[in-house]
Amino acid sequence: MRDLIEKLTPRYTLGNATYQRADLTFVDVTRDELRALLLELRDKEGFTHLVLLTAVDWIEEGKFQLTYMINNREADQTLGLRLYIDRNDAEGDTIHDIWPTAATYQRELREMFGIAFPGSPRVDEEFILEGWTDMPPYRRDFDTLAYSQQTYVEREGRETHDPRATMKHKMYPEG
Amino acid sequence: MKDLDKNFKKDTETEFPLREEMRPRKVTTPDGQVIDIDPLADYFCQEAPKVHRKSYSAIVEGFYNWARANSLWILGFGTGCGAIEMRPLMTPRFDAYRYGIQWRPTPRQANLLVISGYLSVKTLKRAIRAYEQMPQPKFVVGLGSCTINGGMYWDSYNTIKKLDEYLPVDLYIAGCMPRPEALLAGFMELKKIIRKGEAEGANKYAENFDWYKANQKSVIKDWDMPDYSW
Amino acid sequence: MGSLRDVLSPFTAWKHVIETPVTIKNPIGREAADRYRGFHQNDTDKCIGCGSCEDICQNAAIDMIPVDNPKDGDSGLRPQIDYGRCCWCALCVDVCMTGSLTMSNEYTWVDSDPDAFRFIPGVDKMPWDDFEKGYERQGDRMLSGLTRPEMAELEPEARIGNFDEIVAGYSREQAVLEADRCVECGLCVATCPAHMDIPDYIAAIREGDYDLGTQILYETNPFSEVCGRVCTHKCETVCAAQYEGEPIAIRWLKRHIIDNVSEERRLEIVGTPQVLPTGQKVAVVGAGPAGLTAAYDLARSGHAVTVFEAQDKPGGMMRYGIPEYRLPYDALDRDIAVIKAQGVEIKTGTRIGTDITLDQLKADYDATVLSIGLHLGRSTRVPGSDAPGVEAAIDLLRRITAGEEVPVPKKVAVIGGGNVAMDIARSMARLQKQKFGEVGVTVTALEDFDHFLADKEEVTESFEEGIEILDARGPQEIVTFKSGKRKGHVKGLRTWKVTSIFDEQGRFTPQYDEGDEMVHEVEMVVEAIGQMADISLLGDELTEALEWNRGRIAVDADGHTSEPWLWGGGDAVHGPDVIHAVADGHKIAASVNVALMAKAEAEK
Amino acid sequence: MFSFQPDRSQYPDVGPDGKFEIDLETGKFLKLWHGPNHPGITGNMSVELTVNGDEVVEGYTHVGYLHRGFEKLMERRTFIQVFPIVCRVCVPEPDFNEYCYAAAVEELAGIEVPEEANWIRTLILEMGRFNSYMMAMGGIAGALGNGVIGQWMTYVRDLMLDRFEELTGARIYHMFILPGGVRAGLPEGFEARMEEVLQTAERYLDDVEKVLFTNAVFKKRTKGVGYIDPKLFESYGVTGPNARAGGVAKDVRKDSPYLVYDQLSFEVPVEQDSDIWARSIVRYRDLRLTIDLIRQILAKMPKGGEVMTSLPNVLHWKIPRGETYIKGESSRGEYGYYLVTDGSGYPRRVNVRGPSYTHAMALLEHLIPGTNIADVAALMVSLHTYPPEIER
Amino acid sequence: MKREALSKLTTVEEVLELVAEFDREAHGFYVELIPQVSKSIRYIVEDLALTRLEHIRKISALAKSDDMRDHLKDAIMRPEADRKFSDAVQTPELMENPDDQGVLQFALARVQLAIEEYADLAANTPPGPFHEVFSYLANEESKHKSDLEALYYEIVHSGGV
Repeated sequence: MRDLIEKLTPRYTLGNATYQRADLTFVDVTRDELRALLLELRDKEGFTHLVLLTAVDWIEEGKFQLTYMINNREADQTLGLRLYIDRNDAEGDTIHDIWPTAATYQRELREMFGIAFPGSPRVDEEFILEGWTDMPPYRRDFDTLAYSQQTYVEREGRETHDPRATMKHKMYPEG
Repeated sequence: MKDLDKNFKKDTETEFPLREEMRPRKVTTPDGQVIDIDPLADYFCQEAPKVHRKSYSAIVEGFYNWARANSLWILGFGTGCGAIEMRPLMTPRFDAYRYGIQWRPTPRQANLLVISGYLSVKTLKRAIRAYEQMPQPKFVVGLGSCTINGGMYWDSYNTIKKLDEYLPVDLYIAGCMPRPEALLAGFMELKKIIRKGEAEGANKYAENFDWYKANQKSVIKDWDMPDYSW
Repeated sequence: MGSLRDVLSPFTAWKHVIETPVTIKNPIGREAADRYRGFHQNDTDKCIGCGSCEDICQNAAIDMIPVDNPKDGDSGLRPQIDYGRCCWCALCVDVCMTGSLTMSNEYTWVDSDPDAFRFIPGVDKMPWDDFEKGYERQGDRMLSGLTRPEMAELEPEARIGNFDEIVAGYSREQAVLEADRCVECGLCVATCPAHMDIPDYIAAIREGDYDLGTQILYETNPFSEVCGRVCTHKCETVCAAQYEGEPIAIRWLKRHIIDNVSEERRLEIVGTPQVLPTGQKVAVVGAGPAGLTAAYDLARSGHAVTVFEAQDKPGGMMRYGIPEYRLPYDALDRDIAVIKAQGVEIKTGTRIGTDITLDQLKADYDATVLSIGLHLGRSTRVPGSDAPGVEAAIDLLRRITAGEEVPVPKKVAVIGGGNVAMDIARSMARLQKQKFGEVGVTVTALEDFDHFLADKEEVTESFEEGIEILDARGPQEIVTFKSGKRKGHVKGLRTWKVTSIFDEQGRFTPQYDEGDEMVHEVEMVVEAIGQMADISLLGDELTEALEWNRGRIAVDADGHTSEPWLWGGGDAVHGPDVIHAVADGHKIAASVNVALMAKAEAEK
Repeated sequence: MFSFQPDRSQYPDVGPDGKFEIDLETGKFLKLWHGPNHPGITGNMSVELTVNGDEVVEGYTHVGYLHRGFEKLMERRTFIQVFPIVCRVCVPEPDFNEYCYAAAVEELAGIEVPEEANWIRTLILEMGRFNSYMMAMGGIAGALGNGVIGQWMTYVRDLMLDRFEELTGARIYHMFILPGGVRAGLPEGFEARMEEVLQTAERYLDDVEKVLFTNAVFKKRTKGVGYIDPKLFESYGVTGPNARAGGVAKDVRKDSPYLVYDQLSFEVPVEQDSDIWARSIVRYRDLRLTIDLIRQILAKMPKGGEVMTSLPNVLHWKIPRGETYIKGESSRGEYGYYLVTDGSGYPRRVNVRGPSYTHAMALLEHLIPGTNIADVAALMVSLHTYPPEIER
Repeated sequence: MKREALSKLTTVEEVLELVAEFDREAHGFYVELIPQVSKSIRYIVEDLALTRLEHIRKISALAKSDDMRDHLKDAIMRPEADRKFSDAVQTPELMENPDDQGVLQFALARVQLAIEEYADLAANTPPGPFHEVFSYLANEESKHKSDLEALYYEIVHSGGV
């Protein structure tokens, strides 16, 4: 895998590479070169299988990490391309024409992270959620517990006690 | 976090227009006639549910209840995980049919709705419609932790926590998920309740209709159907 | 495609018509597998209510509910399970610190009331309470560590000839490993007399934040160096980890924090009093842990504190009772330096009753705190116990610390089985080693090893150092020379075997076997059976005026005596224990502070 | 004059690009919702069909009825707390989630798993595959009206659930493979009872061969129906039996052996026709293979040793920053977990790569136009998709 | 001298009356001792005086009760063991300005004497009401001794830290 990265390095700005396992490598890529890189990897290097496309929210850094995981089935090699995009008005480039199945992933990212993929088929339609009125739920700043408590009703009558406080109170009621 | 970020806050009126097939439209029939169609008005009856009155005679009512108890027809609608444990009941090994229990493909033929575990908001909408389409008297059984108090999805943004807020539940079966044997035990218990004439869920639904509707609408944001649709 | 075979073949399915049906006759209540994870069971006697099950439950299905009759080291809480949440993953069973929580293989629970699906296993009676089958953990718990990291210690040969500190303290790696085992139940917090926030400072070790750790330590205890070494660690006796595996080494972890903060940094973190002086003056009698803790708190509240100490150096029993190999004097000095930095004045070499009277303190100060400790040794008063060559342990220890000459004979017997007995035995052993190159100390204790008073590690280490410990031996007589030039001097110790020491009610009623008599030939006998307070400084008048409680000055919950100007605490009031003394100090300081603030307010 | 051929004179014309101009106002098209409450659907999902007569001109899948937000919930649970919830991602074959998650955590935390645990994990995965294929066999037969196969298969699956119960302590959600190993070793006499189940299964599978695969109706309705061009496999991310039915002999178990698959001897079955028939027969043969694998595992595995390593205190277990992807061959194709950690006690992100995600969405939508309404159910079932893993 | 006085008596009531008299004497002794010791240890002497008082009450109640003999038998069935720690405790004389240890040692010695006295009498009396009364008294004193020993251990053998 190092050979491939070394081979690509002169022509592409490849960032940090992580050699996680013998058959799994992650590497940082830039948005401008993503498309060309994916095409080259698919057509020339045998990475014909799009395993998954997903995002990781690095809210502290104000970035979304898009992970394009592609796989060369013959060589049993998986390559994860990490692309960092701005979290504000996040937008990615659609690759549904390279892998049609990417359209589904992009729909999910649009709905769950609020990342736009202009040009991707049906990307703005509701996908998994229905009648969702709030922030995209997979964003780190969406607090699912708080939302759940505000929206749904929990069964009443439950109360718990902290062993530390209870015991202290029991043994030393005066303080 | 509700209303946290105005960028994402959606207005239910403008953001969720009626789906195309639900909108009123003019349609040209194959023979050239032009007709007006308003699906919401045409396909649904809007009348609110009524309380199902008991028979004038206790003996007759008792007979009815006996008959109802011995023919539980379950709507084959798997709303969540627990549905997978209903399948063995339909096969000879557990053979629920011997107890007068069978599964029906349509709500029109069913009198028991089994909510098999968690209900996402999206499925809740369908479950409500399925329930309302069932003829009275009808019963609801909740399977597993999720229907009782949210189960392991207690902090999920997309599942309801207390089923009895949205549908009248006659019986709960504990488990995650309950085994087929537990389901059968539950159905037997339901039979007992019906025999005693205490399975009054549907009437409760009719009596507290407004309360149930308000609860339902508070979680289903894009309410694009009539309040009662049967 | 459409051969005749394809049409006929499916009809072979009809052969099943003549097969025996596979239907289960009565499926309802069919017994589940032996390992099936069904409804919960809890052995409530074994359960300690630590709440680990609640912590690990990802469904928030478990609440801790108070129930009656807690035992020692038990929070009195028991888990209540909500079957509207449970997913039967059994992580609660796997994490359970005592192994009390298990699961039966029962699975049927049907109810039309959704609120019914909650119960406290073991307390609310359930049909499956006695089920044998079901899920229980195989072996010891796997989800948190069982054993302590090995503590580096000086080898017996290396330590016996000197007073160097034995225990090395944990390295960062060891401490993190040990801190990782804590489940943060907090049972220790209530048990610690000073209520130190143990789980919090252990968490600080995990995070590597020693500044925070120091800050947490100082909130409840200004003697972290001392307590990190010699604390009686009652906390470790209730630690949830002890039921399977070893308790968390809380004492060593405390020491680890303070070891990792330089003296200067410590002063920076603790700082100096942040309040305006109140103009109130407090006198503290005795510079031991109770007195100095009270002084520390009071100084930080803005009062002017003067501590009077009879000995040459402050520290009380911590300095003069505990040998240096257990608690090096510079560690104690570092703790005291922080207290002094708060503006506390310590007048050493000033004995109350001799150099200055209590009445004077009463007149000159707005409040007086009495924390005099237990500095008089008890004697067995067996025949011969007043002979020359019979020493009191506590006196001997003091003299060793003060650098005075003490007699070091070749053979010494120590009477007593507590930690003081071990201290003097091991100190004498060291002196003997230095003088003669060999150890000749025999310890005779009333208690047998099953009921021994001294800490286990003290006993082990004593054995390692070549000290002979004879358990269950009662002193009958100190034999003296009847004639010769050493006439009257100690010749030996005569003991009887103790056959049993406690009766069925656990009361002390030793039974002797007179037939099993031993005479230990020694030149010196040290009595280390107990101590008492030297209350002579009170004077008859004050003794008469004070209220007493079974031989000790009576104090209320705040440490206030029956005299409005006098507070009392520490060993003299509550018995010997450093950490209890610290707790007393805090309590007294709080009470004195309230009184003085009211006084200052009135004076305005 | 009565004719079997429908009168299509009123049907709309095909547009210039060979596609229908769909306009509901012409009255010539009908929207038909197939699901979520429909006996022919593979679970709680729906396909929105636009039909013209009985021909489907357009189909969109709608998912999300089972969405619980797992990937969000995992982010607010500690590493051990995630373990019980992952299996719920896929109801009929839950064990793959447990394995992938455990393996991902073990890789990032640097935990070694005892050898015997790996064998038991493989056993569990194969038992799960057995169950899943049993459902698939029953499903495909049922979708074409052959209910008895469903009855038999559910019965045999139930026998396997009894073995699961005995080994893991639960029927459906086993929660048995946890980071660090598995909960327990094999119970006494497990091999013999398992052998009984396998023999029963083989007996019933012989019947399936006679009743389903030697059946004129089944052949007529499946051969040549639902053809997927193998060229599309890469575009649509088709893996597993669906790809093997089109001549692509790819199987993660063989190509990238995990657990102890490198110590087992097997050949993955391959078919060439890439239609419903081929997909069914590939599953049937794979099921036979699974039975063989279970036998091999039970014969070769070590027994009675350690099956679980001691973990650090899981109540505050932190895993250093990193990311990894663990994959395996589930009964539907490549199943994988993408785990990202950030050095805290909680996963930063967990993404579940389920094969149904690609099979039931883009691929199904691509295949539907032009089919008959009656074949839609069969087509869906032949792709063998499980909705819960699509939406998670 | 005690024994002589006791052996002259002929009825159980008389014996009990005399024993009560001894106890009254002891009670008086302790009451007088109270102000002489430091206030800090007065509780010990007060307890001792109180115990004597209780003993007197018990004996007079016993003397009056109808089922005296049954009662005595019950008590003697469970004799207190006597091979005791304080056997080794010396100093029957009370020292000048006694401290807590001194008072306890004195009290223990006194109780020991009483036990021996009663036990001797019981041994030398043929089975019958007298024998039973003396056994009972020895037993009562033994119980008292147990209490004192527990206290002695608590105060003197505190072990230390």
